[in-house]
Amino acid sequence: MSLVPGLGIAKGMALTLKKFFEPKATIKYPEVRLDVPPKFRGRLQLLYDEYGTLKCETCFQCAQACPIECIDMGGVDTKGRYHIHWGAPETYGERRDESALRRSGRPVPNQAYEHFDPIHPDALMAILERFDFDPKNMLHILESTQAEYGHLPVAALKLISQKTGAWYAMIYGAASYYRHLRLEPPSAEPLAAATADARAGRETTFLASFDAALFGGTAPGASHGTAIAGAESPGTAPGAGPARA
Amino acid sequence: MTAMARSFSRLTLGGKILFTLGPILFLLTIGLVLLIAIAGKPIVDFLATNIWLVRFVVAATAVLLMSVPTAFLIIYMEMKIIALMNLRIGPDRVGPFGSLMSVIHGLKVLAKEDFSPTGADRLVFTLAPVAVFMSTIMALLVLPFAPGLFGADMNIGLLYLFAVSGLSVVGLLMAGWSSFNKYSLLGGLRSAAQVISYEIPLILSVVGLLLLAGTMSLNQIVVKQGGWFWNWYVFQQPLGALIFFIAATAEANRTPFDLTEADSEIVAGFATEYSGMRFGFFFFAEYVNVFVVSGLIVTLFFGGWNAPFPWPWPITLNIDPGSLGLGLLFAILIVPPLLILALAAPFYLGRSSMPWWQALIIGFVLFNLLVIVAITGWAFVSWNWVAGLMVFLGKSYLFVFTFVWMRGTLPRVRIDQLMGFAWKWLLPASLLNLFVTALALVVVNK
Amino acid sequence: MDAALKRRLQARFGERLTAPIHQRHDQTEIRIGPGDVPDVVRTLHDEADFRFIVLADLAGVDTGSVMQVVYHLWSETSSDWLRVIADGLSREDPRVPSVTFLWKGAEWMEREAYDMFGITFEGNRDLRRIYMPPDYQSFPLRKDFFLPDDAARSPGAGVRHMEQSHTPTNAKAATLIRKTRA
Amino acid sequence: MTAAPPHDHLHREVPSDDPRVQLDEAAGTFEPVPPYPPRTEREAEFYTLGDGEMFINMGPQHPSTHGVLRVVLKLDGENVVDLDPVLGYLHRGVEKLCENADYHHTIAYLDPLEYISSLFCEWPGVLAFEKLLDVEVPRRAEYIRVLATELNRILSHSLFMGWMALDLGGLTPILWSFIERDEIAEMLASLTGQRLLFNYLRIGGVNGDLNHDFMSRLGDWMTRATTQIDNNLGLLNQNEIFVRRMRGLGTMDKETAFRMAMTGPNLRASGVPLDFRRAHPYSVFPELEFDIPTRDEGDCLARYLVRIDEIKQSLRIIDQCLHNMPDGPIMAKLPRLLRPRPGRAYAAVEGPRGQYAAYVISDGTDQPFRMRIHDPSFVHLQAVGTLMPGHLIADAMAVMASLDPIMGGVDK
Repeated sequence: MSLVPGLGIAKGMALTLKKFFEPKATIKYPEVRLDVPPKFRGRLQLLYDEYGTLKCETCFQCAQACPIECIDMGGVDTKGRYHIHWGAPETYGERRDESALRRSGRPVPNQAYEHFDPIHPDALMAILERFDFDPKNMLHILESTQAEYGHLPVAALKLISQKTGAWYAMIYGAASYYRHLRLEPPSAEPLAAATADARAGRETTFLASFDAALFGGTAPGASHGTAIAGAESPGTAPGAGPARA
Repeated sequence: MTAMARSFSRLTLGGKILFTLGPILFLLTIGLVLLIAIAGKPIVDFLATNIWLVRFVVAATAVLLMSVPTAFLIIYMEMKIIALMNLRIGPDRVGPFGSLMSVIHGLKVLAKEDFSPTGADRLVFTLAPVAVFMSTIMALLVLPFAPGLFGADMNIGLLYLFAVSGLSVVGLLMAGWSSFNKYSLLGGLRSAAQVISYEIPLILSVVGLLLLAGTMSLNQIVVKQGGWFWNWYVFQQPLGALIFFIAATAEANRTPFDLTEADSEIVAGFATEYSGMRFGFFFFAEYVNVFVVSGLIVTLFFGGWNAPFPWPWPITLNIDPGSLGLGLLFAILIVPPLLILALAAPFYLGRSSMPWWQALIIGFVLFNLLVIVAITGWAFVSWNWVAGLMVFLGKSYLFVFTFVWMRGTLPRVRIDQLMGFAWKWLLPASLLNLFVTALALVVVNK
Repeated sequence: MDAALKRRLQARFGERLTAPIHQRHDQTEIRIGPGDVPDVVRTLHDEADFRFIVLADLAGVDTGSVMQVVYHLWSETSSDWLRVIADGLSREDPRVPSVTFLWKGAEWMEREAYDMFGITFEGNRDLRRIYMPPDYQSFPLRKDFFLPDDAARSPGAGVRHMEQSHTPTNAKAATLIRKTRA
Repeated sequence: MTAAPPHDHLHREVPSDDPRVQLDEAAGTFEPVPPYPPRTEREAEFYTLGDGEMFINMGPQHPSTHGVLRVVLKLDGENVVDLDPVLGYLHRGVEKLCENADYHHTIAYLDPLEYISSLFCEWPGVLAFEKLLDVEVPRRAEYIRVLATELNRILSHSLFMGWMALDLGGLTPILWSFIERDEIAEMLASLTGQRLLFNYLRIGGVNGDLNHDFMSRLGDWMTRATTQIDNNLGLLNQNEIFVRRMRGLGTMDKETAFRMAMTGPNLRASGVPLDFRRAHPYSVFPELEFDIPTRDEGDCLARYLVRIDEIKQSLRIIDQCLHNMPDGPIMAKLPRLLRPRPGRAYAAVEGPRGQYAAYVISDGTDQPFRMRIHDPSFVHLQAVGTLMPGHLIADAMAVMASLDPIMGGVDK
């Protein structure tokens, strides 16, 4: 409070008059909309793929993860089967791994929370330039990348996502779907053991014979870069693939 | 009777209005014709001899009609200016820059249920808004808007004005008491205490001015401030003007003295239980009151309808349309279309995408604007009451802006601080002002 | 962990502790009988080598077999939170002396514990329900509380809400309101 | 327990037997007196009117009760003689809900307790779980936590400035502080994904690393925050009306503050430099430099100014966090299924209103056996019972606003 009575009031009046002429902070909502932040968690929505079918696999993981039980699903899945995965919520991670194992034959590391190592991007940039930064050539890009780095580092996937404009999730999905693509260096022993455990007996032999029948051993391996043998014998050293040539 | 009521209830809304108003209008017309036929001459004679009566009726009607647009304008100003000071945009949807928002508010208020709470004293509850509104309107009646443009030039105009504006507290008290709500009661009692306390410094601060002016007629006070702006009484009575401004703020229940409707303390004060048009009356009365107070400050201290300086080059327009003869008719017929075409042409030629009719509409609007400007300018120059009205309104709305600006800035004072300020500071200061003025007059006159 | 605090507590309240002093992370835990609460807490609050002047928290606990009242205290003299557990309150009629004589601010926390657990704090002069409706009959945070049954034992219809009248003259009207609502 | 007071002054004759008329009468004759006999001495004493006194019911819908608080005031004219706050209009039973959720899910329930300082509601819970589990939180995660919560503290305090002015009748400051708040909310939204209920802290770390969007917004804001806040505060801090109303209002001395179990800025305004960031350090606060602003007056103005000073200290802390931010992981390695050993843990953090604390009992299962949430708003609100009497209604509202209670936290 100042010594001169009324000075504080006068200062305040001057301040409001100054603000009177300043630009306004209002956002006229229906016409102008703010960008939602990339991490925004908004209203839940089921997505459709390009054929118009629901992408939801009815895995019920969302329903179990929802702490306030606003997601509640029941009934049939997209293939018309009554399918329910109901269990304790903490089995979420286990079942996710199980699902990944079922789909690709090996556990998929969860890298969402983990720190990842940087890579030297020059080689990757060269690969991307070769494929014209086109997300349609994603499989080729991934294969070349794996040939270059020995596996698919997370940093490389992120860079590919950034440069091609494809979503990280799609690239990750592609990388985890194809069995000849590796997300971790093939020298990792526990992984190898887990893979060997998972692809036990019948499946392994069936897949091996299937591959042999399909590709005839050589032709696709040469054109696609890394050898399928890399996936079948994961103990081999990185960079041993013939794709450098 | 029942059958009539039933068939009436089956009518549409338009039918109901027609069936109610039609016979009444018909009877009124017949009565009027009969009245003129039988007693036309004496009535006209009576009115001719008592022209003040006609003048009064016309003035009262004009003031009533004026009050609602004034309230709309001030409500819009309040919404918009406070919004801009808050770094908001404020109303911007209805009308240009949202200027019709307050009209929509008025319509909304009309459409709301006219509700009176159980336990309320219905008669007093209904009459309270009327009392408040009437006191405001009656105050508006004596304000000199322009030379010759006032409801009544009373020689006790100022006294009348204070008396009448003090009446509003009766209405507020009625509202507070009859609502059967403790918040309303607190609000009503607060307003009674506040308005009555601030009447005293309000009147005492003007007494010095009255000594200088020697009259209580508002018209005469304004006339005495004519000429250059240093003749305004604010330069002879600065302390009086300041006290008057503060006391008038309290009298009009404006921030920082808006204790009667302090929403963070007593919800809405006396108006808590009001809704619909009864609340609308309070609302209108409040904002018309702001205009009255601003007009009063302008009238008393800021020269009323006098411009700040006398216009040095008097213009006299000698337009005699009759001298054109038949040419006048041609001018009226030919000039507007040509002007419209001339105004529309640049738009049509300048923008290839614009269809001709749009260009014509633009030309028409521009032409109308031109004509309005021309007529206003002509009226401004030829009739001094137009100029006076504009000056008066301009000054008044400057003060309205100040009131709104204060509302946007200041917090509210407490009730004991309010009373203490009135009795401990404003009253002695106004007495001091009176004493000094009287002393100065005595010295100067000797 | 503040070993000195443990020694001091042991020396001062040795025979009153119903369990050995337990320390983990930055917390020291002592257990006393409910009757000892005023004395112990006053000592902890007043004596120069304790000076636990800040009441950080007061909570009721239902372990399933007994009731407890847990006080968390803070002092400048120690780097630990001191947890005083008044242990062994019977579940039928849990009673413990109030600490409002030291901390008037404990009043609402005790009201909350009463509301949620039914623990009676003797000496609290305003011990009534604070969150639940006044005629609520069960205690929601007890371990034997079963939602549909126990909530139904406290009929909302018995509460005359604030919109309804309370005067006997209006009893008929109140009944009418209840009927129209139902 | 005493017998019910007769309430004779409240009786009204009902003129008609028509139930509709009686309904009307019942609707019109409401007095805020409970319909049942008084349960305690205090209640009986309060609901007995003295000479010339009356009850006035304020809330749960009232413009200035900061939510759904209902206060029954006993008035003598405009002077508040006594008051009885009635809580429970927003009671959600969070403690009970937490007992039926697993440890990860509990965080989402803690979030909406105090909806303008959500991170501070999450933090004690997360800290207590980490103590139960003996988790070592990565340093980068700790720094991110401090950074985000200090932003939240500024958000909360700047809203307090606006509310304080609004309860004193000033229309403008609330909107200016909402502009300030909105910038921080957007910033935190880009960090956490939400604007209001962040749900950001996780057991053993945080949910998501600092990102480019957040950092650019923060950097942009930090360059002008000090001047902007000072500028906005210039409206009221020197205003004679404001200062005269706040000074000497609702004075609370040191002893009373301790007796009322106050913490946080309300305690520091009474001259006690007790800040749990220093007094009982957690996270990385021992490494950070900041002062603890205190005032000796203990009145509303002191409580207002202490919060202003805290904003400046928070800006300092954010600056240091940005400079010292280490590299590394943001989550500790934890199993997905958390089953802590049976035990008890208590954790408290210093929030914008005082001590936010959580007391967790684990019985070895994956759900907390008992989750006690201590909220400063709840404790501070009961101080109105000692601070309000003797003041006018207008001041009573100002006193309540100066304690800064949030009803979501009061009613849990």
